[in-house]
Amino acid sequence: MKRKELGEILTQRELAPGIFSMELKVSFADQVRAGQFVSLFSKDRSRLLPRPISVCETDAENGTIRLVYRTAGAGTTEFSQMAEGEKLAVFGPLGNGFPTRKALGKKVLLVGGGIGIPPMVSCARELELVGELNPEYRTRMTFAVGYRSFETYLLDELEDLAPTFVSTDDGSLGTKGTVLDAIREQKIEADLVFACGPMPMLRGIKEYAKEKGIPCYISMEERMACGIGVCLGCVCKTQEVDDHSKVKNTRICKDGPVFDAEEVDLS
Amino acid sequence: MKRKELGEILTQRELAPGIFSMELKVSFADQVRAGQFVSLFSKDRSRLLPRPISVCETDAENGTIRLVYRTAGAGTTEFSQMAEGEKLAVFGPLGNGFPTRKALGKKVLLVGGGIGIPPMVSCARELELVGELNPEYRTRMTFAVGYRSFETYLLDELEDLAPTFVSTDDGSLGTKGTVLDAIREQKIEADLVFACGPMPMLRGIKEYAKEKGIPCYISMEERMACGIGVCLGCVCKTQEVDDHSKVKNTRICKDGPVFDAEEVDLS
Amino acid sequence: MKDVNLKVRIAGVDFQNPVFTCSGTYGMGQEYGELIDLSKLGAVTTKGIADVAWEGNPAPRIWETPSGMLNCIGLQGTGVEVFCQRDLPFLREAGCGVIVNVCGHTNEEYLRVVDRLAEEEGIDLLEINISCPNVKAGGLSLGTDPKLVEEITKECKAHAGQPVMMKLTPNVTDIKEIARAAEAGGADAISLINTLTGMAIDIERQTFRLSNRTGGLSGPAIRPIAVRLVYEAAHAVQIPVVGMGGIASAEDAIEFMLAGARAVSIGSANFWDPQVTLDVIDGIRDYLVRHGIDDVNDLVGAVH
Amino acid sequence: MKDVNLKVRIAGVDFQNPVFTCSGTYGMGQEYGELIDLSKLGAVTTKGIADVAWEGNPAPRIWETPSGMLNCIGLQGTGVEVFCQRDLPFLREAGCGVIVNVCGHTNEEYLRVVDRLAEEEGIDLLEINISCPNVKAGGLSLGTDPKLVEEITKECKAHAGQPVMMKLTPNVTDIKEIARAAEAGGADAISLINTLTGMAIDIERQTFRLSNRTGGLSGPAIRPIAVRLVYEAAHAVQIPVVGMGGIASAEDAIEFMLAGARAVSIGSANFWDPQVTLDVIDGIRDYLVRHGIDDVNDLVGAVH
Ligand SMILES: Cc1cc2nc3c(=O)[nH]c(=O)nc-3n(C[C@H](O)[C@H](O)[C@H](O)COP(=O)(O)OP(=O)(O)OC[C@H]3O[C@@H](n4cnc5c(N)ncnc54)[C@H](O)[C@@H]3O)c2cc1C
Ligand SMILES: Cc1cc2nc3c(=O)[nH]c(=O)nc-3n(C[C@H](O)[C@H](O)[C@H](O)COP(=O)(O)OP(=O)(O)OC[C@H]3O[C@@H](n4cnc5c(N)ncnc54)[C@H](O)[C@@H]3O)c2cc1C
Ligand SMILES: Cc1cc2nc3c(=O)[nH]c(=O)nc-3n(C[C@H](O)[C@H](O)[C@H](O)COP(=O)(O)O)c2cc1C
Ligand SMILES: Cc1cc2nc3c(=O)[nH]c(=O)nc-3n(C[C@H](O)[C@H](O)[C@H](O)COP(=O)(O)O)c2cc1C
Ligand code: FES
Ligand code: FES
Repeated sequence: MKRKELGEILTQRELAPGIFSMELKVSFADQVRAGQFVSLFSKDRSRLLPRPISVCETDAENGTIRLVYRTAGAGTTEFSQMAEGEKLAVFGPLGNGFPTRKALGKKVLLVGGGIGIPPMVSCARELELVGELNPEYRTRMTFAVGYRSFETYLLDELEDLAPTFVSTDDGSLGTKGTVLDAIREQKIEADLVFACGPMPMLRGIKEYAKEKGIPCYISMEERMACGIGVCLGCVCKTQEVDDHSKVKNTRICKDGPVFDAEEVDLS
Repeated sequence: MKRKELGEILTQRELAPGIFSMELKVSFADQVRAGQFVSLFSKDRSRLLPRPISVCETDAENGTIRLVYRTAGAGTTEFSQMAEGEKLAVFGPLGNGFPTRKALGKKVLLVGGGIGIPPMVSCARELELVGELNPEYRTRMTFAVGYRSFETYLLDELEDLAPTFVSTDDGSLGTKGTVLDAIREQKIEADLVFACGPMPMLRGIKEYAKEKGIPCYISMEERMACGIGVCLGCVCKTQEVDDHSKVKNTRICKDGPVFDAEEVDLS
Repeated sequence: MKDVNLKVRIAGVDFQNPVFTCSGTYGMGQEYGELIDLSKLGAVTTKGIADVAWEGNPAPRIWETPSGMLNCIGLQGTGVEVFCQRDLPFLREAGCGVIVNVCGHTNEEYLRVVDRLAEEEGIDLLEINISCPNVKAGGLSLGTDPKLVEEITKECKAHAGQPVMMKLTPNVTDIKEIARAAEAGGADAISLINTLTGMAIDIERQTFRLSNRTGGLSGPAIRPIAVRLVYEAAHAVQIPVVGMGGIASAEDAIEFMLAGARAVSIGSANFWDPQVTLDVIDGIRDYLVRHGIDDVNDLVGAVH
Repeated sequence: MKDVNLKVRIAGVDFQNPVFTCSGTYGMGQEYGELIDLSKLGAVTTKGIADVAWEGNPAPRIWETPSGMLNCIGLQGTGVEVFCQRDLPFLREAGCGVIVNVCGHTNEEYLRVVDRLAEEEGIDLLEINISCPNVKAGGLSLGTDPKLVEEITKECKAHAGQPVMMKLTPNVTDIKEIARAAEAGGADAISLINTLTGMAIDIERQTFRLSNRTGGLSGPAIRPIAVRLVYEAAHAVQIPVVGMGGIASAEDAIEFMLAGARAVSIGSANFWDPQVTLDVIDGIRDYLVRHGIDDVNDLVGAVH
């Protein structure tokens, strides 16, 4: 069940300049699926709206989730200054998550751009876990991840999980350019793509998957108020009339954040 | 000079339930006079107005001030939860302070009610200091202080400074009743009164001083916005037309908080 | 300890307590029903219902402001038919009062919705939104003109199968005049405030923060304005007033009741505190007990 | 790095930069002059000046609200004569622009002040406050009626020895209409917003928080409303607009300029940050440099 509660900060550290990793003790850790997110809330009563952050890893046994986030503004900066042992208001798990079942036994390309990388970790861990429990469902994974520069984060962990191709905007590591340049350069083969990152990247990946004729699931972002589908604040355009809304708008927080790329209008 | 700055919390401790003592390192400690106050500001950006707090003690040499305050609402509760080493926005010194010069060489009665007690400490220390430097100016001080119950604060320090008569609302210590009951009961003699406390107490003291034909200076409270006399938010009624305002209203933050009881209208 | 009465009567309808939810902040109840026990609420107010499906505005639709938020949802919705068939049955069973919020671009559109709802059981009140600042054709102009307000109220009353509550916009010079117009038109109750029209600009990209340029401001930031308007409106009319705007605690709710509201609605605060409605109900009860007041109705307009 | 131009011209008057202080939040300049170098400001706006001394409302006059504050000072002041003799000489020497805010209960009272000020040197602009919500006899009604606004503007213009800026109230249905009325009356500029009328109730003591029941809401809470009104007003008239309402940072000030303000005024934010005006000036300069804009005037109305 979704819950809003005070989670305890177990660890907090800076992975790269302005990129933080935080582990939180929460009651709902065992219910989080890959690609789902939580809302974090500021202590400051002038900042009332949620800060949605994807779950990067889940430890169901210990009841913890890990979040990796960029200090983008006042809210995330506040979180980054909180110490271990402090409590943070967290609401989750929210959203639908990646349809990892569709990847079982296949070759899957996991694409992350910048602060879109963290949910790809949870995706890979979930796929790996299923594969370990049932070898016939083992997935062959490849990561393609794009950073701004050589100041990477989570890269060791990705490389431990699967072959990883890197691009950087400034060419200081891996392919110079976008993650799409890396994918094309490396001619990565896949039956299926899961992706999270900035809109131009998602557009490129959607295009690429279409070219290759493979399914592609992407995680979307929009400003949120409720996080659970009541306010209709976080919509994106859809190709067809949405079942909930009966118009060509769908709720990212509730019906997403992950969508079949073909179903949403990225223009 | 008045300054708004970040003061460092050097010590913070609870003296009695809900009554805290905090020492702050500030640049302006050597300029604070007895009866002046500082404004403290919340970190929370939804609470923007100042919290005026009287200075209870000053250590000019070490550049510190001591504040003793009650957790009355969200702002003071926030301050009470701050730890040593943290920084707190503080603006001061503000207001006029007690006219301690008028007490030199005389018998002075220092009256404090509840959270009006702290400024009487700074008053006594200032008078004592002058007396030490110049014995002819030695002041004979007596304290009369009222608490709710036996859960007192600052009492040891008062008793170290001068003879102290106590009243409590519930009679659990000293005279049962108000500080005025204690004064009448003890037949305290004085040439001059300095007082700070709740309005009914101030009214009683004003009346008492009038009866005795002695001067009486009282410290007033009102909600504040600027703390420096520009907004005209914190006025009290005066008997005569005020020089600044040209009406029968005077600014507590700038022309006070200490007034000759005869000049202000306490009705 | 003797129990206190929390029941309030509005437009002839009894509500088990005076704590409702605001239109547009609670969907059709279902999602919050997964988080709290809806049967404890005074009432749920639905998202605005139009005659047909409305697209709403493009994203971005939300922006955070100091102690508040802007929205320009633009009344996205499925239309009244889907509402009656899909959403209303859930609400009917929810165990709380049901208030259906009605919107339209023209008087005819409002009346089509009101007519269709008249066929349905289990609706306690209609709340007619003449104030949404987000739809150019309707909303703002209608709710700011006393003559138009009186007219639409009359027409809704003539068609309605349920009592009618007119929801007023705060973006007016004189709320008393508008409240009186609603009363003159035969409204059974009024509710206020809807959002205040606001704007925010992204100075780095030099664009508006919201797709629609302007949006409706809600949340604690607007509470002092809402309390004033509720006070003024409640003193201008005899019909009951439902107060809203920035309520986030029992203290806030009591403030509105003391100013003259017979009941209150909680909107944006649900977003950061899904339990807030239940806490407000408990807090009101505690307050009454603490103050030795045995009927919540005694609070209504007690400060004047 | 080439220096950027911060100079703005309003009603034929040059100000060294577009950062002013709001009336009623800066006294007559003296007290903040002990804290900052006033000669760096675009202008100081005085507290409202009436023809004779005004008492104002009793205490309590202040209440804190979420990200804002209510006040009901009620225009306490010494009257124009004491101002001219005691306070104006200080401002004349302060090295910044001088805007004198004028208030009154009746047109005659306004004109008496305007007449007296016409005799004085060193006043750059008159700001006519037709909007103060705290004084029952004047304020609200005058500033909310376009006909009265046009009339008082005309009269002030006929008497004034300095350019005239009309200060508008936000408590109206249509700010465009009011702005156009001021322009039609011959105003050289308009400024907005004054405070929004609000109320707060002490639920424990069951009394109003302010002696006057209602007070004016200011501070960051109202900023989104102020930006919207400045945008609407700036698009309705040709004369320059001075924007204010909740500005507390350079980002906020730039937001108002992009929305159409030629200059901005900072009010309540001085109370918690005496340095804010200087920081805003520096922040605007930094922004211009960072964005490669060499004239602050290029920001005015750039987002539309
Ligand atoms: C489903 C989802 C998952 C996300 N996962 C991550 C993650 O794992 N790591 C991470 O670093 N970031 C993630 N983000 C982005 C993150 O929510 C924003 O960076 C964060 O809200 C910024 O808050 P702030 O107060 O620091 O910034 P400010 O810019 O001060 O925020 C102002 C307002 O805008 C909203 N906002 C700003 N940026 C975004 C954004 N990109 N998306 C939605 N709302 C925004 C804030 O929530 C707030 O209401 C995710 C966003 C979504 C929608
Ligand atoms: C000159 C002066 C000296 C003071 N000295 C002390 C002192 O030494 N120790 C101490 O404990 N208290 C003192 N007070 C009272 C203290 O300022 C308030 O208790 C405090 O502001 C409460 O803030 P809050 O956020 O905790 O309460 P809240 O009630 O949440 O405050 C809400 C608003 O009301 C204002 N407010 C509430 N109570 C008062 C009050 N009594 N006076 C002025 N403003 C108030 C707050 O500043 C704030 O703006 C003094 C007040 C004045 C005017
Ligand atoms: C996201 C959102 C959507 C809203 N949609 C509607 C609506 O459909 N109909 C309506 O009458 N009011 C709507 N409102 C206004 C609220 O019902 C309420 O009047 C306003 O938000 C003030 O209350 P609050 O401050 O508690 O949110 C909406 C408000 C928000 C924040
Ligand atoms: C304490 C106080 C006193 C004010 N007095 C006046 C006044 O005398 N004349 C006037 O035109 N506006 C007055 N105002 C309104 C301000 O000038 C300004 O328009 C308003 O506060 C919005 O700006 P802010 O949010 O930056 O404070 C006053 C505001 C405050 C807070
Ligand atoms: S954030 Fe409210 S519907 Fe998505
Ligand atoms: S608080 Fe502003 S004049 Fe005293």
